[in-house]
This record gives sequence, structure tokens and C-alpha cells, in this order.
Amino acid sequence: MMWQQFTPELYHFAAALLFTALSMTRRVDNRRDYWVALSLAGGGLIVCLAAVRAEGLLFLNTYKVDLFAQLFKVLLSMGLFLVVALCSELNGVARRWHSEFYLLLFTCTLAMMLLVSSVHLISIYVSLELSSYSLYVLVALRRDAAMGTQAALRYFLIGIFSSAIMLFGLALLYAATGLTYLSDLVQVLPGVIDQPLVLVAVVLTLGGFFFKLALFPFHFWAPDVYVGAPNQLAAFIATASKVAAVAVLLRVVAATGGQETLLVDSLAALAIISMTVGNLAALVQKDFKRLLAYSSIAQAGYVLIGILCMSPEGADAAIFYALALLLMKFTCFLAVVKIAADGGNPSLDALAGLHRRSPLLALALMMAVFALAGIPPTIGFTAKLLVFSAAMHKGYLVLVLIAMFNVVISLYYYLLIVKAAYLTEPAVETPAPVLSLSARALTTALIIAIVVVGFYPNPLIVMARQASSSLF
Amino acid sequence: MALFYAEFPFLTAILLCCGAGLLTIMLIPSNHPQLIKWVSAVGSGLTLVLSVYVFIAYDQGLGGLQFVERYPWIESLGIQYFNGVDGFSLPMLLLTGIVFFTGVLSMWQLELRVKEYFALYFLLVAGVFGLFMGLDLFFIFVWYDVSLFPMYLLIAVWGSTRKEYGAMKLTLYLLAGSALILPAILYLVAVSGLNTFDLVTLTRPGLFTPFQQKLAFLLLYLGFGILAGVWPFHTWSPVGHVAAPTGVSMVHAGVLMKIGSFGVLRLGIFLCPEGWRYWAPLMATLAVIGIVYGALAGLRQTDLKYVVGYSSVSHMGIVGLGLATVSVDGLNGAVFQMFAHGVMTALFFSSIGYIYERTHTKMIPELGGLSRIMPRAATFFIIAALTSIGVPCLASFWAELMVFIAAIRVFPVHGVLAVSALVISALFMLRVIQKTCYGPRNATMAHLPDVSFSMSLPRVILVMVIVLFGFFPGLMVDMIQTASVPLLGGSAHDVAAVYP
Amino acid sequence: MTLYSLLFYLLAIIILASTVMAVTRRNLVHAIIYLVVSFFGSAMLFYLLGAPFLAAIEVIIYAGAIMILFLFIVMMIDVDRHKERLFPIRQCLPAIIFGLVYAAVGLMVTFGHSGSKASMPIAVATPNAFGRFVFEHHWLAVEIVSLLLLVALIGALYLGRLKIEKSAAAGKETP
Amino acid sequence: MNVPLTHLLTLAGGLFFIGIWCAVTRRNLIMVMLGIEIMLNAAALAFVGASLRWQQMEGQAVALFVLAIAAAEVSVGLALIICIYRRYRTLDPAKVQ
Amino acid sequence: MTQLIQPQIVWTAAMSAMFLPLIAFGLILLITHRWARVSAALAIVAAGASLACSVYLLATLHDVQIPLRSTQTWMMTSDFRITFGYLLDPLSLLMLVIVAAISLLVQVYSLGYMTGDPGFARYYAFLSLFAWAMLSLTLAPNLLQLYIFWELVGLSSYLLIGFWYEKFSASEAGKKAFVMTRLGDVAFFLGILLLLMNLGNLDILRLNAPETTDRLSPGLLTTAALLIFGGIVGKSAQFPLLTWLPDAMEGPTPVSALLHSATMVAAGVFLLARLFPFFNASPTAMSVCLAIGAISMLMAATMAMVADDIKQVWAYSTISQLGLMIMALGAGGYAAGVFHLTTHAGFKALLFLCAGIFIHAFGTNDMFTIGQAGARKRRIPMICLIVAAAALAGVPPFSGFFSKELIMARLADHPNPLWLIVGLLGVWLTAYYTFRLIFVMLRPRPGVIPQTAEGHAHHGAHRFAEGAMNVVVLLLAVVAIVLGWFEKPISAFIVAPHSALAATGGHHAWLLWVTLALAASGVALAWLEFGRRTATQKGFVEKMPALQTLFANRWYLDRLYRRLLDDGIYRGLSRLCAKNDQKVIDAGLDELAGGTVASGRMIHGLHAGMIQYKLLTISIALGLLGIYLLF
Repeated sequence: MMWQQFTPELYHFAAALLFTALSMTRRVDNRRDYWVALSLAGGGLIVCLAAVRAEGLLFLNTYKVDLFAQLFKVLLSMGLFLVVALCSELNGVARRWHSEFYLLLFTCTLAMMLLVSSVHLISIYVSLELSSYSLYVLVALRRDAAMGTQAALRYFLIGIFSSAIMLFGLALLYAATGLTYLSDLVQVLPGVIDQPLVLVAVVLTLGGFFFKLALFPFHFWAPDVYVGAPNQLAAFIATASKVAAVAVLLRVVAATGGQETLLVDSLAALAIISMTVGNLAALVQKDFKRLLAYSSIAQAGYVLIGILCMSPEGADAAIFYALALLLMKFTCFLAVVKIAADGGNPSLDALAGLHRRSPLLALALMMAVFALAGIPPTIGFTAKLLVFSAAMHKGYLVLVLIAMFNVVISLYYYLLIVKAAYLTEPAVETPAPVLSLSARALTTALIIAIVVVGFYPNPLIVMARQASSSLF
Repeated sequence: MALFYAEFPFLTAILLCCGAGLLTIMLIPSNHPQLIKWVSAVGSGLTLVLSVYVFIAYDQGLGGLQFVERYPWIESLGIQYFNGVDGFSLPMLLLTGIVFFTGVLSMWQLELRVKEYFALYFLLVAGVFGLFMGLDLFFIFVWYDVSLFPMYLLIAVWGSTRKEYGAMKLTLYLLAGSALILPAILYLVAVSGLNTFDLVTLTRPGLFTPFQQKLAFLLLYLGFGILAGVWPFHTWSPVGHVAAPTGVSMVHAGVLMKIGSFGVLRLGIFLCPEGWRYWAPLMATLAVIGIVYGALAGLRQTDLKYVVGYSSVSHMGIVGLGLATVSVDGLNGAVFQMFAHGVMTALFFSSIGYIYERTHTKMIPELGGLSRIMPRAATFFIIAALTSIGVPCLASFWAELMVFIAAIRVFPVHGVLAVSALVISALFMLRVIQKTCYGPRNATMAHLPDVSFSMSLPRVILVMVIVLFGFFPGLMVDMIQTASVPLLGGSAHDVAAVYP
Repeated sequence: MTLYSLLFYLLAIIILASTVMAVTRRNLVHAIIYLVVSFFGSAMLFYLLGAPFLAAIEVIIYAGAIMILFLFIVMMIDVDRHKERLFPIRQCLPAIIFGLVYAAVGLMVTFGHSGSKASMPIAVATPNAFGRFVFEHHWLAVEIVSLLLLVALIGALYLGRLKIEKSAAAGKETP
Repeated sequence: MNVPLTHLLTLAGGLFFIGIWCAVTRRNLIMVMLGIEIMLNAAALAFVGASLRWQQMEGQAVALFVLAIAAAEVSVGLALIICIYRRYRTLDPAKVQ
Repeated sequence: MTQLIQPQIVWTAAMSAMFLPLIAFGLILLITHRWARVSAALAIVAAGASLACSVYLLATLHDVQIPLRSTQTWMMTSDFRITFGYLLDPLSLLMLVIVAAISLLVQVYSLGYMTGDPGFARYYAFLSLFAWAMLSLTLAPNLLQLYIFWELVGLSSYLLIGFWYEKFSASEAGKKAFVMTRLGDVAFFLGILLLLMNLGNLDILRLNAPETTDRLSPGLLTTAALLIFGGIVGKSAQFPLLTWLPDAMEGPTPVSALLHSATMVAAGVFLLARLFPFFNASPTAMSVCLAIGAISMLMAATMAMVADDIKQVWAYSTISQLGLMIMALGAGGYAAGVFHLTTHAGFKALLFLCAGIFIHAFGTNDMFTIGQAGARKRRIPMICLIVAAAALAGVPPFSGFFSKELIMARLADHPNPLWLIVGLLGVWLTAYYTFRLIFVMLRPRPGVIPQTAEGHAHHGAHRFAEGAMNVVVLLLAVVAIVLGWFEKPISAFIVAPHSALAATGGHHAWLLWVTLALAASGVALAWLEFGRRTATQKGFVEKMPALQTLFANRWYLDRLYRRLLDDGIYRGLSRLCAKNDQKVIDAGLDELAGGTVASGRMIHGLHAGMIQYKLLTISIALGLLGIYLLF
């Protein structure tokens, strides 16, 4: 019985093992790795979908399988599947390391799945570390090794620094309460949150998750890593990794009960600084991926608003936002990958004339960008609406106003992307990005998803509500 | 039969016309521009017919909301797909239908990226229609943005003078407005504690405290005010209009600016009547500054579109003044002015578009003698200008009359200033007419052809509308009355009895 | 003051002092040696705190394996050629300021916390019990850590081979 | 043992701070790593102390995992540092750009 | 009698009188604008039918005691109903007939005058538009309807003055006329609103009722009256808004005859008469009327003394005569003012139309040139011109004599003798400048006869054109001759509703002789200076350069306005606003955007720093957070 609930994790573990084995065989053809990975990732998605209604507590209550976790597992496996689908031309990674690439990708996904289900501080910590280490190594896999190792070093240093901070926070938390199970913390924490030690402990603990979400001040890795990582991996970091961070943050923050205004205020301050810093810095970017990195810092700020509400509405909003981010960011990176077919880093100028070279891709990019900017009727708007609505129900009018002004600032660079794709003509005629039939189908599906989910989000919101009900 | 009409979703049908038009255009290969234009014309014509039908079929005796359509949409948030029309939205629907149709016809000569243009155009107009008929705050906001964001591409791709700058400025500026509107909406929904976005439910009196109303109204007023060209948030208007192509200018100045004032009316005034009364002096002051300032600043402009842009600022000031008076007359006048200004500006831009297309200039000093060169085009322009200076028996006059009556009663000083601005606006428009249409024929342009009969169709329609409502203002005012009188309490018939 | 507490304060002073020394050494080898002393102190403290198994592990892994690894690397890449500036002012000044802040916050936090003023009881987790506990309660975490070590292994392997490839291809990697 | 937890936490805090100080100010990648190791050690110390305070083994278990992770960290980190050193011939983070 | 009148027929007649020209206007614009003759025919038929209806109304209703009123709602907003309808009382009936008659005559005349003009159809359309607006104005039963058509009349005036829009001066004059009258209209409109606010009603009959005026406080009454008088000043080109009318002569001469002398500018006086009891209730307002009328009359007369342009002379004279009428009304001479309006309409139209014939024939406006070119040889217009001039100068037995007599008598009744003196001075000046012109034309200066191009394109229809014009002027001359004899019945007719006000003034036998003597001396002086065989043709004013410049420059009023407009509005306020828009608001926004981007650049720069700085930032941020949380 217990193992059935653990199927998605086991599946991905097995997949990772398979790639471990594959990495040891002689390389015949990269296509083999791709197809294996794609089918495995597809299978993983199906498994996760099948297991979505599973429920139970495993491993002596350290591991909780509920709708919340299973939903996020679906999102994670979807993210993995989408990213793997982009890997048909994995030119950013040296050919001989493709198996390791997939291996680490699956391991990372597995780690995140463990993360979203963990309800014990130890398992949260170690699975967080596992996912981080997979990513450090993945980033270093960039074919242009100078760029890869550079980015990996920064990522690594900031990562371990924040994980050390988080660890110390956990230690303080443990010292103050003597509890390690989230379920216990939910009971006790709201009562003791006004103690300075607990407050500091919580804030330090959150640092590790903020790192994952690329929130100020733990966001410094994002621009370098997005640029330094292979494009597909950057897509993975921007999507799946964020989704997992949202999930675990929701779990942890919800445990604090939301009664302490100091904590809420400081989170709000971080959210505001994060979005402001992200948006302002993104204004002047020329490199598409770096721009997306800053934009994701800003988006993290928006998500945090939903999280800091510590209310069911806020949790719904954050969950929905995670899904939205997955779709929007992935669509952007789809464009990145397709435009930079050689695996390089496209600049904004590389988008010039895209509307002629590939109207579909341009349309998808435009929709994704508008969604990121939060313009209706796209999924991004609905997500923002939910987040802001939740914040407003808590009475955070000023926060919402500031966030909305950030949205306006962000619009500028999003429009620059649209302008690059739709208005400017390329100085040198560049070949049209090759979109296979399946890629076309994928792109179309993404466009439709972005618009339809944005316009009629009701089923998903209902789903999110059910999922978040276990948090409070 | 009546049952059938009541049940047929006419309002959704209008939206569907836009949607179907959009899809059809998307499916037509881009190498059939003529077909695309015809599809656009048919689609927009259908919306016009439908909006005229709705306007006529509305039962004025009954008043209130009619043609109501209501389906649950996002239940957990209390969001519904909720459409309906009343005396305020019907003029706007009619206006949109007219401007949409004539806007399509005015762009018949377009050759660049025809498919994309009309697709975006349809999207834009769908947003406008949706907003005017929407009664759910969520949808109102969605439509608001849907009507704004195609604007960027429409201006930046098909525009002219400083188009990228203008497009960026306009889009950012207008969406900055939405940065105030969305929080205001969410704030009201949150403090109501009703978990609904239903406008009608939220209008229930006593739902919000005076402070909440003041706060929310201010946000809504500033947010929508940007789009309505309220001084000092008006500077996007000249820049944007100069940059935009003809059809877009028409829709933008003609209809989109109305969204701003309509938003203030529909959201601000309906939801926060206390706030409305509280901020009315501010509104009136800004409006009067806009009226005078727009006319004065326009006096020195040399670009025709700048001129019209500033005149729009001035005219929208009249709308604002009407709204600020908190009286039935003021509301009637404001809504009527919204309609009249919409048609008039559409006519303006349509004529200027034609002139620009032929002469390749819209700089006033380079023009002259147009009345001799292209009499029809010049006539349309002159009629628009005369409407703009408030000549009686043209639609705008009545609106201004009502606004002034209301304004003098409530804010005497503001009213006197606003009335005095009539002189400046006359000076301003007549100067433009003199410099462009009159004077000796410009030899370099002498060979240019006049508007052909078919090409003058959109302008003729607009002129006819202006004259029709100029001679029979009752058609419109009676309609608006059905909404404005209940809004301010009291029924139309009681009030009428006071002064036989 | 019992012997235990005396020992604790002694160890605390040793640990802090040797760590400070480690941090302020210009010579990396010296720094590492000081750190080893600090870690030994920590191990003793672990023992004192009733974690004999951890104390052993600390000596073996931290003071042993990890520090040796550092030492290897330091020796291998002969950093002393580069005269680094100890504590550049641009980093030092903000660090001093936030150090003061930390001190204030830390004192406030630790001494403001009422529950931990009481002296701690003495207890020992025998390695046996500890091992049983870890594998009963946290075998999932153990598995995860093992995976983590695998990933680290692959990473080290990859990174190690990377430089060989690089030197072979003279700066430009072969795909 | 008659030491209150507060004192232990003070010790851990001091170590943690020295670790941060080292990581932040020493212009040497190896010293940065060492600083972070000190931070981890401080956390482990706090965990073990708290474990004693609450008479549980959870804290000790965490410390165990911390050691394991520190090992992994060092291996990956030092490998990276070597790569960097090979390329830039320096460990000064200011010059590794 | 009343029971014999069938309301249905009256309604139909009034409505057709008003709307037939509108229909003609619409038809011409929409359908027949390509066919000049059809358009003209349409317009003339409409005008003729209007005249017929008017005459019918006058005939049926001339002895009806109670004014007939009919209104229907045009538009209704909250508590205010804007109505459209008609008010048939002696004043409006009289005015209706005048307007309809002169419209028709001018339209017929224009057949000749405008032959061959490319804008022939447009011209008739505008004339019809004017006729509609003017007739509706005349019949307006309430002030708002009056205001609406008042504005429309202004519009048609604008269109007609700028009819030859290719001429800069014409379009400029049209603009000027519109804007200056607008200035007055704003005051008028404000006055209307003031009344509306305080009375809730704008019905003219009610306004004139004593119980209404009693309800208003004197201050309010005076304010309202003065504001409305502002409109009158604008429309009737009184001081200080008088400079537009001379410029308005840029329009075709028939237009000047119709709009700018006989009917439209008289609308101001008409309004004053219309609201006479209302104004009468405010002595201050009446004094202001008197003063403004007097100033305008003298000022314009002095300008006329030095003008060489034949139309300009008549334009000044129009202002002057309108001033006189306003004086008359201001002095309480209701019948005098209205009767002078009537006679003036006839003879001033005649003056213009005669002048038009000369202008048409010789292609110049300069009276000296026209004289040299042989104006004398054109008998019919010359005689008619003399008849009209005599009427204007107040020479018996022409119509002007009678009406002026009435006015002078009225002024003599006024307690302040100043007004009588002013009026008499006006009489003398009028006689002088009128006959100055006549003598100049009769006695051409010896010299080269300039070979002027024939005015407007002359085609085959030449004879027909002359015929049409001559018939019209002859008709009008007859009117100028005979109208004076109907003084008594007309006065009685119009005074009827205001019998309470029609205080019969004392009879001043001496005044008749004084007036006659003054008129005669004026004519004589004109003859001395211009008409004698040896005359130098230089007036006594022209011998005084200072006065000559002052008068010729219209007392520098024009220049003053120009300065105000150019420096005050264009270079001052307008520039301020435009610059503020560009340099402050817009530039501020751009700065804001630029600043945002610049701060973005700065923040981006911070991110490019060394890794340790980032760690440092994290630490500092945590420290700050700690401070916030704990302190």
C-alpha cells in the first residue's frame, strides 16, 4: 500500500538509475537518450497524474502524500516532460554528457518531488540539497565550459551559503521548540512566533527556500545561472525548480500561522524589493535569458505575496501562480531554445523579424510575455488577480498597489520583447527556427493553454482550493 | 416573440461577431487582403446592426438593466459572466458599433500586414464591447486590458510620427491606470465581504463605509482618468494619436477614451457614490483645467492630429465636468458628450486620415486650400470642427449645454470658466479650418483626387449620426435618462412633472 | 560550576580562538590547521553534549577527510604565489557593521529566550541507539543523502574530466 | 552538564558569525568555502546542543546529515575551484569574472 | 376674432415658414449641389414660400391681442425641458416678415450678383441655412431656442463671410466675426443660465411678465440683463465688440445686405426688444444700453466719415444705426427702436444692394473709383442709392426720417439731455457721411478712369442678372419711400402687447425742426466739401491727420484686440500651456521613465559585482531584517 503512494518518486528514481546505467554504456546516438528521456518523462507525467489522488503518511510520518503534494508532483513532472521535449537539439551540452544530463535532470525532479512531500525538517533539508546539487552540476555541464563553471561556481557558493543560513535557522528553530515535524510545528509555532528567537529562526530558515525561488536577497545567482546554464536547463530552473520552491515555502510559511505581523511585513518587504529589483534590472537587459532571469526574480516577488497572505486564498493563488509560471516561463524558453538552435545565448536582437520567420513562435512568445506582464485574458493575469485578491482580503492595499506599479514597469521590457519580435527587422537575414510538427503542436497547445486557462480558470482554481485545504 | 428577443443573447452575439471575425481573419491566408477587408466589413457591420437593434429594442419605459445574461464563471471568487445594458451603456455600444464599422471602412486602403491589423483591430473592439456591456468587475477589468494591449502593436507597426515612442508611452501610461483600477476593484470586493465581483450586488447602498468609498473612488478616478485624458494625465493623448494609424485613432479617441469616463461612471460612481460626492470638486477643477488648457495648448499646434488630440482633452474635460456635478443633467450631458465626442473625433481622424493619405502631411502649415482641392474631404473635416466648437443642431452642442447647465448650478466658478472656454475652442478650431481648408489652393497638391463616393461612406455615416442626434437629441437623452435618474434617486416621471 | 561546565567553557574558548586564528591566517595551510583544531574542539564538545558517535564522525569526516581534502587542494594549487589582501576594506567595513548588528540581534535572541536559561540535563545517545534511530526514522533521508553523494560524485567526476578535455583541446571543447 | 542552552547557542552563533565573516571578507575562494564549512559546523553544534536540551536524537540526526552534506559540498566545491583555478590561475573571486 | 383662427393652420404656416429653408438647405447639400440653377430655384422657392407664410400669419394675426404660443419638447433633461416652438406676437410677426422678405429679395438679387460663381449652389445652401436659423430665432418662444438659433445664425454668418475662402482676408474675417460674436454669446449664455437657475424657466413671455421680474432681486436682474446684453453687443456689433462687422464686408455684397445690415445684426436689437419689459425692469441695464448704444453710434459714425470703401461706409453706418436703435430702446422707446429697425432693414438692404450693383459692375469697392468709372450713368441703382441714403440721413419723406423722429422724441423725453444731444450729433454725422458718399459718386474726381476688371465673371446671363438686381432694388426703394407713412399703424401694432409700457412721450415740435436742420446741414456740408463743382473732395476730418488716423484705424480697437490675441493668447497663455505640456508634464514623464531605466541600469550594475559582494549583501539584508524584527 505504502509503495503505491510512493510510485512517482520510485518511477523517477528508476529512471535516474536507468540513465546511470546508460551513461556507462558506449555512446552510439544522442537521439537514443533523447527518446528514452522523453518517453520516461511522459511516463512520469502519466504516473504522477495517476497518483494524484493518493493520500497517506509514509516513513514514520516524515513524508506526506496528499493532494497538495501530488498536484505539485504533476506540475514537476509536467515541467520535466516539457523541458525534455525541448532537448531534441541539446546543443548546449557536450554530446558525451547527455546521459548524465538526463540523469541529473531526473534526479533533480525526484529530489523536488521528495521536497514537496516532505513534512520533516531533515527530509526537507536533504531533498532541497539534493535538488540543488543536481542543478549545480547540471549548470556546469554547459558545453562552453568557461561559462558553465563560472555560473556553477556562483550558483554553488550562494547556494551553500544560503543553505548554511537555513541550516542555522533550522537549528535555532529546533532549539527553541524541539520540534522537527511540520505537523507539530503547525500546532506550536503560531503560539510562540512572537518570541525573538523563533522569529529569527523562521526568517533564517526561509532563506534557503528564498534561494530556490530566487527572491531578494538570495536572488543573485539567477542572472548568471540563466545565462551560464544550457538553455534547456535554464528552462528547467525557471519552471520546475520554482514550482517546488513555491510548494515548500507554502508548507513552511503556512506553519507559522500568519498571526505575526512583523513576519508578514518583512516578507512583504522582501516581496516588494524583489519585484522592484527584478523589474528595474530587467529594463536594461539586452540578453534575452538574463532578462528572463530578472523577470523571474520579479515574478517570485508576486508569488511571495500569495504566500505571505497565509490564507487559503493566498495558497490557492500561489499554487495557481506556480502553474502559470510553469507555462509562461516555459513558453519563453521554448522561444529561446528554438531561436538559439546552436545552444548559444540569444540576445534580444536575435528576435528581430521573428513574426515573419516563425509566426507561431512569435505569437507564442507574445502571449507568454503578455501573460508574464499580467495582461488579461492570459493565465498570468488570472494568477496575479488571485494573488492580489488574496492580499486584498488580508487588507494589504499598499502592497497590491506597489505590486501593480511594478507590473507597469515590467510592461516596458515585456513590450521590448514584443517589439523585437514584431517590429524590428533583422540586420542580417537569419534562418527561420526549425519547428517540427510536434514542436508546432506543443507551441499551439501552450498558446491555447495560456489563453484558455487564463480566461476560464475555474476548474484549476477549484483544484487548487482542494489542494490547499490540507495546509490550514 | 418578445420572449424570444429576451432570451436571445444579443450582447454575447455582438462579442461573438467580433470573435468570429477575429478567427475568420486569422484563418484566411494573408495573401488575400481584399477578402480580409470584406470579412472585417461584414463582421463590423453585423456588430453595428446588432448594437443599433439593442439600442432600439431597449424598453425605455421599463428602464434598468436589460438584455441581461448571467452565467457563473469562477465560482470560488464569485465571478460571473454577467452582461447587461442600461441607459449609460447603450449609447456607448452604439458608438462602438458606429466607430468600429466606419473605422474598418476608413482603413480600406491599407496594404501593410492587413491580416494582422484587422485581427488586432477586432480584438481591440471586442474588448471595448465587452467592457461596455460587462457588469462583472472581473470581466470589466479583463475587457479593459484586452482593449488596450493590442494598441501597442497597432500603433507601433502601422503608425506614423514617432510611432514606437508613442506606442510605448501610450501603452505604459494607460496600463499604469490599470495599476490603480485593479487594486481598487479588489479592495472593494474584499471589503464588501460578499465574495462577489457582481457590480449590481456591490452597488447595494451601505455596503462600503464613506472612507472606503473615498479611497476606492480616488483610485478608480485616477486610474480611469488617465484613459479619459484628465488633466494632467493627458499627455499620452496627443502623442498617441499622432502616432496611431487612422482607424486606430478613430477607435482610440472615439471609443477608448470613453472607456475611461465610462469606467469612472460605471465603477466609481456606481460603487462609491459617497466618494463621488466627496471628490467632485477635485474632478470639476481638473476637468475645467483640462477644458481651458486643452483648447489653449491646442491653439499653437501645427500637427493636425495634435490639434485633435488637444481638442479631445478639452472635450473630455466637459465629460469630466458633467460627471463632477453629481446631477442628472450633468450625467446626461457627460454621457451624451461621450457619444458625441466619439462620433465627432472619429470623423475628425477619418478625415485627417484621408487627407494624410493623399497629401502625405498632416502639418498645418503645409496644407491649405483643401476645400478647393478635395471639397468633400474638407467638408467632413469642417463639419467635425464645427461639431467640436459646439454649433447647435450638431450632437455635441446638446451635451455641452446640459453639462454647462449642471455645472453652473453646482460649481458656478468652474461653470463660467468652462463656458468661457467656448471662445477659445472656437478660435482654435476655426484657425485650423482656415489654415487647412481655406486659403489659396496649394499647387503641389492640386492634382490630388477628392474622396470617392465609396470612400466617403464611413464619413457620411458619421456625419449623419452627428446631425441626427443634433436634431433629435431626445433620442439619446431619453435613453440616458432611464439610467441617470434612478442613479441619483427619483424617477424620471416625477422630475419631469416639476417643470412642464 | 561543575567540571562539565568548566570543560564546556574551556572548549568554547579553544574553538572560538582557533576559528578566529583560522580565519585571520594569510597562510592557507596554517588556517586549515587551526580549523582542524577548532573541529577537534567541536568533536569534544559533541562528546560532552552526549553525542559520542557524532564526535567520532566529526573527527573522521570534518577534521579528517574534509580538512585533508582542503589541504591537498591548497598544496596542489600553490596559492601562496598570489598575495591576497587580507580583509579588503570594502568588504570589511560593511562586515564590521553587520557584525555589530548580528551581535546585538544574537544577544537579544539568545538571552531574550526564556525557555533555554535552565541548565541542560546530561544524557548520552549511544551509537547503537543513535544508529537505530536514524535508520528507523530517517532512512528516506539517508537514501536521499546517498543519492546526493552520487550526484556529487558525478559532479566531481565531470569537473575533474573537464579540465583534462580542456587542456587537450586547447581551450575549445570538442562536442 | 550545567550549561544552559543559551551559552551553547551563543557559541554556535559566534562560530556562525565568524564563518560568515570569513566567507564574506577573505578574498580567496578556498577561504570562502572554509567559512561556509564553519557555518555548517556551527549549525551542527547548535543542533546537537538543542538535541540535548530536548532530550531527543533528532538534532543529532540532523548533525549527521550535515556532515554528509558537508562532504558532498567540499567535493563538488573543490572540484569547481580547481576548474576555475585552471582557467584563471587565481582564486581571488574579484578576478574570476 | 380669436375663435376664427385655426391653430392647425397657424402651426403649419409657422412651421413651414421656419423649416422650408432648412429643407432647401438639406436638399441642396445632399442632392442638387451640382446643379447651380436648380439649387437657386429651390432656395428661392423656399424663401418665397416662407415669405408667403409669414405674410399670411401677419395678415391673420395682426389684430390678435394674446400672443400665440406653441411649444413641443425638443429634449428633456432631468428638470429641464428644452422646447421648440413659436411665439407669434406683433414683434415676431413683424420681424418674420422683414426677414422673410429681405431674404427672398436678396436671394433673387443674388441670382444676378453671384452668377457664374463656382460656389453658386453652396451659396444658396448657406443662404437657406441662414434663413432657417433667422426665422426660427425670430419666432423663438424661449430664450434657449433663441440662443440656439442665435448661434446658428452666427454659423451661417461665418460661412457666408468666408464664402470666398480662398481669399485670406475673407476667411480671416469670418473667423473674427464668429469668435467676437462668440465672446458676446458666452455672456448671453451665462445670462440665460443665470435666469434658468433662478427662475427655472426661460419662456420669453414669462420673463417679460412683471411678476417674474419682481421675483428677482434687482442685482440679479441687472446682472442677468447685462449678461444678455453682452450677447446683443456681440451680435449687433456694438462697442466694444464692433470691429468684426466692417471686416465682415469681405463676404459677397448680398450677404452683407442680408446678414450684416438688415437682419442678423439686427437680431441683437430684436432680442433687446423681445425682452424689453425685462430690461425695463432694471434701470441700470437700460442706462448701460443707452451708453453703449451712444458710444457705438458716434464711434461708428466717425469711422464712416473717413472710409473710402463703399461697403465699409455702410457697415459703419449699420453699427451706428444699430447703436441708435439700442439707444432708443434704452431710453424706453420700444416702438421707436423697433420701427427704426424696420425701416433700417429696408433702406440699409437697399444701400448695400445698390452698392453691390456698382461693385459688381466695376469690380471695386472704392467709392472714388466707382464714381470715376461712371456710377452716375447707371440710373436705376444711382437713384435708388440716393433714395436710400436720404432715408438713412433722415431726409423727409423717406422712411428713415419718421423712425428717427420717433427716436429723437423719445430721447428728448429722457431726463438727461446728454442723450438727446448725442442723438442729434448722430443725426448730423449720419447725414454728412451718407451724402459724402453720394456726392463722391455723383461728382467723380477728374482723373484717369481705371480700367478695372469687371467684377465677377460675367456670362451670357448678364442681362438677366442686371434685371434681377434692378427689380430688387426698385422694390426696396419703393419700400423706403412708402414705409415711413405707415409709422402710426406699425407703432400701434407692435406696442399693443406692451401698452402698459408705451408711455406716450410729450410732443416736441421744436425737435422736428432741429433734426431737420441738422440733417440738412450735414448734407450741405457734404455738398460743400464733395458735391460742389470745385470741391476738393476732402472732408474736414481728413484735413486733421490725427483724427483721420484715429478714425481710419477704427479708434485702434482692432489693433488692441489683435495685440490681446497675439500677445495675450497666442504668445502668452497658449504658449505657456503648450510649453508646459511639452516641457513640464510630458518631459517630466519622460524623465520619470528615464529615471526608472537609469535606476534599472544601476541595479543591474550592482548585480555584476563580485560574488563576495553578493554574499555580503545577503548578510546585510539579513541583518537589517533582524533589526526590523527585533527592534
